[in-house]
Amino acid sequence: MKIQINDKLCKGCEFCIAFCPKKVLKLQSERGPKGYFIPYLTDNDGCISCGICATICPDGAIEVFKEVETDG
Amino acid sequence: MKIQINDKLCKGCEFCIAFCPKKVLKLQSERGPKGYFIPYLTDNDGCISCGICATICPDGAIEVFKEVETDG
Amino acid sequence: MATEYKKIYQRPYAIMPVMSGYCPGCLHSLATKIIAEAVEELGQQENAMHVLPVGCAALGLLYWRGDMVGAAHGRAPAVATGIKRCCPDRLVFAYQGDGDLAAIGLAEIISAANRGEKFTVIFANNSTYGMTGGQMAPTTLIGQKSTTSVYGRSVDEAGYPIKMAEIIAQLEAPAYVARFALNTPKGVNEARKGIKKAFRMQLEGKGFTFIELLTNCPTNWGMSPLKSLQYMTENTMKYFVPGVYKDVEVEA
Amino acid sequence: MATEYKKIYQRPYAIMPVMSGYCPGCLHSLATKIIAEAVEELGQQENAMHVLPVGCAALGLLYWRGDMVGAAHGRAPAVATGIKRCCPDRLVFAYQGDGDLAAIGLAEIISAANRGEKFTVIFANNSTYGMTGGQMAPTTLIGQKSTTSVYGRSVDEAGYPIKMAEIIAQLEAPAYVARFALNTPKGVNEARKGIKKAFRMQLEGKGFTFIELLTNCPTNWGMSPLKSLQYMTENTMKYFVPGVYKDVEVEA
Amino acid sequence: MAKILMKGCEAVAEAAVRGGCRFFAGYPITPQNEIPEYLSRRLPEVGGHFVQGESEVASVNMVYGASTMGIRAMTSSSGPGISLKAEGISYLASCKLPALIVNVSRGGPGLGSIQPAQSYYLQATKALGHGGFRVMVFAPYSLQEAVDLTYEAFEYAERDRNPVFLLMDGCLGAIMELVELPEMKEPTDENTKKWNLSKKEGEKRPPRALTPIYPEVILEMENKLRGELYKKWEKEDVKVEEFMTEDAEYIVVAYGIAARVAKEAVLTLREQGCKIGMIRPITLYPFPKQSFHKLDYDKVKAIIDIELTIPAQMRDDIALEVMNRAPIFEYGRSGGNLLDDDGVYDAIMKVIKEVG
Amino acid sequence: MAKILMKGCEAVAEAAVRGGCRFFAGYPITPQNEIPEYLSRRLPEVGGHFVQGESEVASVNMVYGASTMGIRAMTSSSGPGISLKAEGISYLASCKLPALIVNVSRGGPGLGSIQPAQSYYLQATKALGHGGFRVMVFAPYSLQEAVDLTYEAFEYAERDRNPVFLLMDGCLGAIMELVELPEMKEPTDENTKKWNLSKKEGEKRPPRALTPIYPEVILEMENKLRGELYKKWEKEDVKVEEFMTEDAEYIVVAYGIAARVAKEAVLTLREQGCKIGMIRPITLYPFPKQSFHKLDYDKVKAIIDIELTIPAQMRDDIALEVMNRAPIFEYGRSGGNLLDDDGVYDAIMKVIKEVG
Amino acid sequence: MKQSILISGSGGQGVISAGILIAQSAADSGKYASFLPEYGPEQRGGSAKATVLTSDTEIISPLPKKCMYWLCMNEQSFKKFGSQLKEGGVLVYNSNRVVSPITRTDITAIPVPSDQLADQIGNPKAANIILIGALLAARKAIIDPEHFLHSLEEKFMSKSEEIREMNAKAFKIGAEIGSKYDE
Amino acid sequence: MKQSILISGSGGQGVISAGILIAQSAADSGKYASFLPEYGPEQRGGSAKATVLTSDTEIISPLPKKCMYWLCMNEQSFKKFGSQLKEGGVLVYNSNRVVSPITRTDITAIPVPSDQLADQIGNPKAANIILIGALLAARKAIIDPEHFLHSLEEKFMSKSEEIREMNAKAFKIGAEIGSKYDE
Ligand SMILES: Cc1ncc(C[n+]2csc(CCOP(=O)(O)OP(=O)(O)O)c2C)c(N)n1
Ligand SMILES: Cc1ncc(C[n+]2csc(CCOP(=O)(O)OP(=O)(O)O)c2C)c(N)n1
Ligand code: SF4
Ligand code: SF4
Ligand code: SF4
Ligand code: SF4
Ligand code: SF4
Ligand code: SF4
Ligand SMILES: [Mg+2]
Ligand SMILES: [Mg+2]
Repeated sequence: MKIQINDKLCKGCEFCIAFCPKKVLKLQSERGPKGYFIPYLTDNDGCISCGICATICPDGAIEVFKEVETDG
Repeated sequence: MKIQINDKLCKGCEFCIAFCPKKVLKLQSERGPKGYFIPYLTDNDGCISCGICATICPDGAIEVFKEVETDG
Repeated sequence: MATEYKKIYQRPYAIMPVMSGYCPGCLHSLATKIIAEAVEELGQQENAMHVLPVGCAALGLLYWRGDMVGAAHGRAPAVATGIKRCCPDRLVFAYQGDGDLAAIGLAEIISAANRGEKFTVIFANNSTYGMTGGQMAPTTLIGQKSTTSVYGRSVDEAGYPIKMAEIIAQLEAPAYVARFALNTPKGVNEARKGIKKAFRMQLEGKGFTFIELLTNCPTNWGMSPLKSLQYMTENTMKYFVPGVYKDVEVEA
Repeated sequence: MATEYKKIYQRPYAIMPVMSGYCPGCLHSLATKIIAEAVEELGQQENAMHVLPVGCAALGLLYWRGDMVGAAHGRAPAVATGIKRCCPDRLVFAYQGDGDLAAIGLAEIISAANRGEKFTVIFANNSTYGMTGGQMAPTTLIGQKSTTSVYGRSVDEAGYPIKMAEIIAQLEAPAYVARFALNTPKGVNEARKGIKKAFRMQLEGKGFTFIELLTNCPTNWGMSPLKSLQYMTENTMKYFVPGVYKDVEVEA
Repeated sequence: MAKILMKGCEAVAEAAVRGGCRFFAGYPITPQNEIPEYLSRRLPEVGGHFVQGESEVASVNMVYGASTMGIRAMTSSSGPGISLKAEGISYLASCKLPALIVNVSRGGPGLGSIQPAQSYYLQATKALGHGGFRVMVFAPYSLQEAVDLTYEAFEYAERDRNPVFLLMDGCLGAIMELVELPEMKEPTDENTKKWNLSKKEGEKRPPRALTPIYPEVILEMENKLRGELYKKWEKEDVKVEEFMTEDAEYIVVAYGIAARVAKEAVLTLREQGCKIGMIRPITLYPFPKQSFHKLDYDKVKAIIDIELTIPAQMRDDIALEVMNRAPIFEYGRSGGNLLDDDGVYDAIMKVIKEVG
Repeated sequence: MAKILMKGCEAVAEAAVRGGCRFFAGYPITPQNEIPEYLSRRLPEVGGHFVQGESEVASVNMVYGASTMGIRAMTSSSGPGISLKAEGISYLASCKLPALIVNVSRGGPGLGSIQPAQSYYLQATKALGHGGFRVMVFAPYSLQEAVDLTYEAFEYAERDRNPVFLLMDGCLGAIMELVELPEMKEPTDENTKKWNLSKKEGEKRPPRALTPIYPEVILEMENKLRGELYKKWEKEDVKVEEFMTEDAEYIVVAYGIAARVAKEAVLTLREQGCKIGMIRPITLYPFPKQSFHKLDYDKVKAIIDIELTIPAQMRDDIALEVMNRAPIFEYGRSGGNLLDDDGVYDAIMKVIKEVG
Repeated sequence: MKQSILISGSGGQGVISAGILIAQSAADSGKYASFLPEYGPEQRGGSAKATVLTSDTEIISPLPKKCMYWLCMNEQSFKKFGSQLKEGGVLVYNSNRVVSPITRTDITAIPVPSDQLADQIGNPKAANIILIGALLAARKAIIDPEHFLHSLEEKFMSKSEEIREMNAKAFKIGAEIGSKYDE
Repeated sequence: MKQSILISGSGGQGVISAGILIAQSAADSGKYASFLPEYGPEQRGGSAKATVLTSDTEIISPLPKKCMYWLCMNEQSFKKFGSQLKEGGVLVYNSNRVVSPITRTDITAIPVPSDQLADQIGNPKAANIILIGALLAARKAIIDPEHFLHSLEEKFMSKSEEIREMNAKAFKIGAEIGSKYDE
């Protein structure tokens, strides 16, 4: 997945969802371990690894990855 | 006299002397009752009752008078 | 040829790997994160000295990773003065809320700025006393409600919101004074760069640096986190205009 | 026809008919005199409420004739706030020195100005702590010697002299902010007019008014009274430029 | 009037208004925020003035200003904020200005904890600031008492021309319980008109000054008068509850919230046949010395000082009266940890076992 | 080293520098101005730092900052300024930071008088701020003692991780007399390196925090430890002069300048055959309790508390130890009026006549 | 009769308002009541605790060591205050957040998935009322549930019809669960 | 021998510096010395007072009720401290400012027109040294005048030759008057 959201850090503020230019984030319907609703990536391919969600995430809950071609 | 300097209020700062446009003020050579040298008007006619000395006198020690013609 | 994932963004090291104590959507949390990033980008993790305020940001004690001092309410600039004078090589920065800096600590911030103390102050302006439950701050907007101005701040009773960046910028000594808003990714990026610049200038001994960050307080504003960002755009930023208010590097 | 003398100037009634406690040539004495004149010109002797500071001007207690309150060091604007809010019809003015207003009382003066409290502050700036024997004040000029800066104030250690009129003028709420120098008869006359205007505006409820008076301290400057006036022209006034910095009546 | 359920801070704020308070200046600090919050709404309704000061320092000086005009004025804070008011309180005392200062106390020192504690006893009773002045310190243990003392406070302050200090522990500030509110008093400057600086419309009188500057001779005289005033308080103004002390072999001493917890323990122990009683200072200063002098030390086996603070702060005041006639023990919690019924009961039982 | 004639404040300032002080922040106030003035010149000479704070509040917090870095730091003030430092001193105690605080005292309360007085005893010994913390209070009576105590002060402060308070009355601050200055100590952070936040060039260590925030359990524990520390002081760190007390029928108790005047009277009275002695607390806190316990109360007819303040402030501390075994009298002046040999002599004679 | 109720959770979960509601309702019915909150420095997420006492006679100590009833809203406070419930007491807990097993056998434990239920009725803030409903239905002696519903209605008088209905609904959902434990 | 000297005048008249000069000079000659100033809030014009003690043994109290010698520089302080001069003591006073008649007969009073004399030598600030000169010449036991002159020279070492000479001159003018009262 191009982004990973740490459900022990996320507080469900929805900033990432609001600012994702590709609108590929959505809240889960069940609460996470701390009682907050955590977003998830609805469409890995749609994500452009732009990192905007991570930038605006107040709680540093998001890690962003880029697809790279390897030889392996 | 066109000005009167109260020797119980004056502290001998010499401001009046320095700013008098007519240079008609001078320090007395003896100390006044509070130990300060008090200015005096050297030339009543030279004084133009402009009040500048009184304006700058920090201690309100100067009263200014104007000559007026009366009938009496 | 296979596809692999390479990590291109991760949480900075200088904040602990735990959930912060701030409310959901509180921009104190974000401010802390970008400060940590700026510290790391300059390789200053070991050298940084964080002066914490009294206010919600005191929760940084459990969040920040690095040397820290807690200052009495409003006195962070005085505490930082003592530290920086004794240890001029440390990267010293004070973080203060608006109650802390613009009310009780007004004398300390202006005096430190005016003396040109060579540290950085980061000022989180959320227009309220967050930690104590949302009383009117000197930065509360006209008409904005608070627990001590239930009908909204009135000019007649309380005057106008105080513009700290502008006041500090007007002093002779400060080297860099800027205001950023943390309610958009763009603002966040600019703020991080601004903080980094302030830190760099501090390390170069250029003088006092001051960063005002417009933040929120969803809890005491009584809004959802997202709503609070919108409120900032529509109100806060109109009055507290972001921008660089002083920069001796540009002037020179 | 005979010639008689008609009194055209006399000492105002609102100062006592005794020698003031100030040093010879101290402009605190002059400032007090012109304030008394302004009060009388407005017929406010009965209505005036004088808030005294801690500093040499506290000697006003034995000099001023009228209702008086002595405030703790730096807190005159807070004390005046309590008074004016409770008695809005009184002509309330605080008189403060530069240590009082620009150092320890910085938070109080800026906050009162920013709230737009409807009283007048008269600020006697003599670039030193007079009463305590001439220590460096925030207003001490660069290079000016004091008992805590024996080689002269250095920018590196202490920053620049703080310009209070400019800072206050930049706030939204104040109605009238001006600086005058008391070292010439012209300056004195302008100052008296400025004070009177500030008082009138206060009585009309126009808002916070602030008068900075450049004064001297021959004793601690280590100069004769006359020399101190010259020093002001050559140094003080170059840095602290007299003028009207804000006037809502003109702007309107 | 009916009893209503009220929050501690709000009840005190309302009682102040009903006692004639028309000016408040204060600064936020937990656990007293409900006082300024309440008064920011309430004072304007009665023609009074609320100012949120830029700091505790400014606030107490605003109160000083208001008080010079004969207005009943008050401020409130907690620990760190009270320390910041120290200079201002000393000025109030020095200028002989009445005022009400409320301290809703928390754990200390320093920033301490925002949880309730009774860690300000020494500061309140010995030195609210520099210069050796004293103030009456009221320490209510129920909301009703808090309300009644607040209501009376201005009368004392004006009578003595001295600030009055209301020391409520955080529990009392935060608690909700039933109170009956007193009638609204119309504000009057009857007690202060001889010296206050206010002027009625068109009134003419000789100028007056209220300043902290006194020539040496007068200052010495004023200090002597202060000393006499404090002695008079001890004779005439002590408030104390002596609870089941007549036949007591064990005397618990406690005030405020600690006294409530302790009273529960005393009742339990009495049920169990133990001869135990309690002295509860309501005025911490003047301290209820007589209550200790009255005790029958042939009977009293131990005195137990129970405070919500560590180390104990009231102990020396007790010892000064007990004068070695009975051993003194202490029990407390601190740092925001609370006393509770069982803990206090156990602590007392431990003493009883030890003393026999 | 030879004795030289020095001004009180300057001697103390120099002693601080020699004791390793490298940071001073303060604000002008009479009668302590010579301390900042002297240090503004002196500290830069030894690589130290002088900052003229914008206020007493700022100054004590600058000291707090410097102290976190393991630098020996000090501030000084008088009465109103010490009150303003109350919060900061409480923070120093709470964060366990060493520092030296000098109070050159004047008359109070309020603005009071700039003349010497001993009106801060209660504040210094009972409550320099909120929260029930205590500090060691040194009260020298000669310049030499002031110098020696100042020189040692940082060692105590660092040993206990607690501020130390030097209470000099205005007379001692202003007096010039002969002193021998101690050797210059090289500043070291030997005692503080375990916790201070400084870093040597390139040093790596885990992050450290010094903050006033403690979880409840820890805060309670810290408060218990504080209580134990204070008890330890009483056992180990009391400084006192017992002067001709062995056979004394009259005991004068006085400290600082009052003790000098009183000693003169004691000497005169001894010459006249009167069995009189003096207990002179040098540490006001811890109070020299043992000195009172050691007295032979079969002999002692009266205790006379002489202080340069009215009402007396030390009396209760004396009474707490004397425990009714002898009557206590008090004599003092206040408001900037000074004690003098004859006045004190007469006051003692009056007691002697009264007691018989 | 003296009743003691401990309420615990994290800031923002409605611990305080639950306590006030119960105390006010008791007072409305002519009883003595006291309510004492304790909270940490955080505005949200920190721990919050409150103690409510009701009694027919004046309340002396508002600080009992142990309470007879406990509304527990989260795991953290569950771990912290476990020992403060009296033997024979009743624990009503938010089973969505309290995940530790209930090991005490000397008490009645009533699991209520209050977060989930509150979400279901579209009012996450009403989770506390659900728990109150469960408690009062299980132990009617504390306050008559009908009486409480009445106080609830009064309290929110100024709020919209919708909110008032939502609250009543929340109470009833909880009461339904609690009533199964009625003794 | 123990010597006590009271010096009084108004701020700015050199009360303090006179006291320090005497104390320093005593210390230079191997004696114990103490100097204690007291002044009012005004920087100028207020009252100033200082007490100097010198002794061959350690000085206990620096606050004698009365002194043996008194340098009095103005009328105000003359009125205030009149009772603080011991019987048999010596009063040296500035007769330009002390205008009240000297009524005590149990003392030696030495009038010195020190303002005028100082003005005459063109150094109004040296009036205090003139008074010292008069006292020390009248009572050599306090400090040997020669020794004092030496200390004075040392003290102003860093100042111009002119100032030093002026001081010496002032001292001598005073001494001339004082020597007439030498016992
Ligand atoms: C001297 C003092 N006064 C008041 C307080 C109470 N207090 C704690 S945090 C705070 C202010 C919080 O406001 P702000 O600085 O704006 O920070 P925020 O919580 O909004 O980030 C106050 C007044 C205190 N701890 N110390
Ligand atoms: C809280 C406090 N700090 C310090 C002082 C000492 N003090 C008396 S006057 C003064 C300042 C005088 O300076 P300024 O305000 O400039 O007045 P000036 O005498 O120069 O007119 C100070 C610091 C005090 N009285 N109270
Ligand atoms: S990386 Fe960009 S596109 Fe992908 S989820 Fe985050 S914001 Fe959306
Ligand atoms: S921005 Fe961060 S904290 Fe907010 S919902 Fe997204 S991941 Fe969670
Ligand atoms: S009135 Fe004018 S001319 Fe006359 S003395 Fe004064 S300044 Fe000179
Ligand atoms: S200006 Fe006034 S005080 Fe100064 S010398 Fe002239 S009259 Fe005297
Ligand atoms: S109360 Fe406000 S400022 Fe404080 S953490 Fe919560 S949202 Fe942030
Ligand atoms: S010390 Fe300075 S400011 Fe004070 S009265 Fe003298 S000259 Fe004026
Ligand atoms: Mg804020
Ligand atoms: Mg000044």
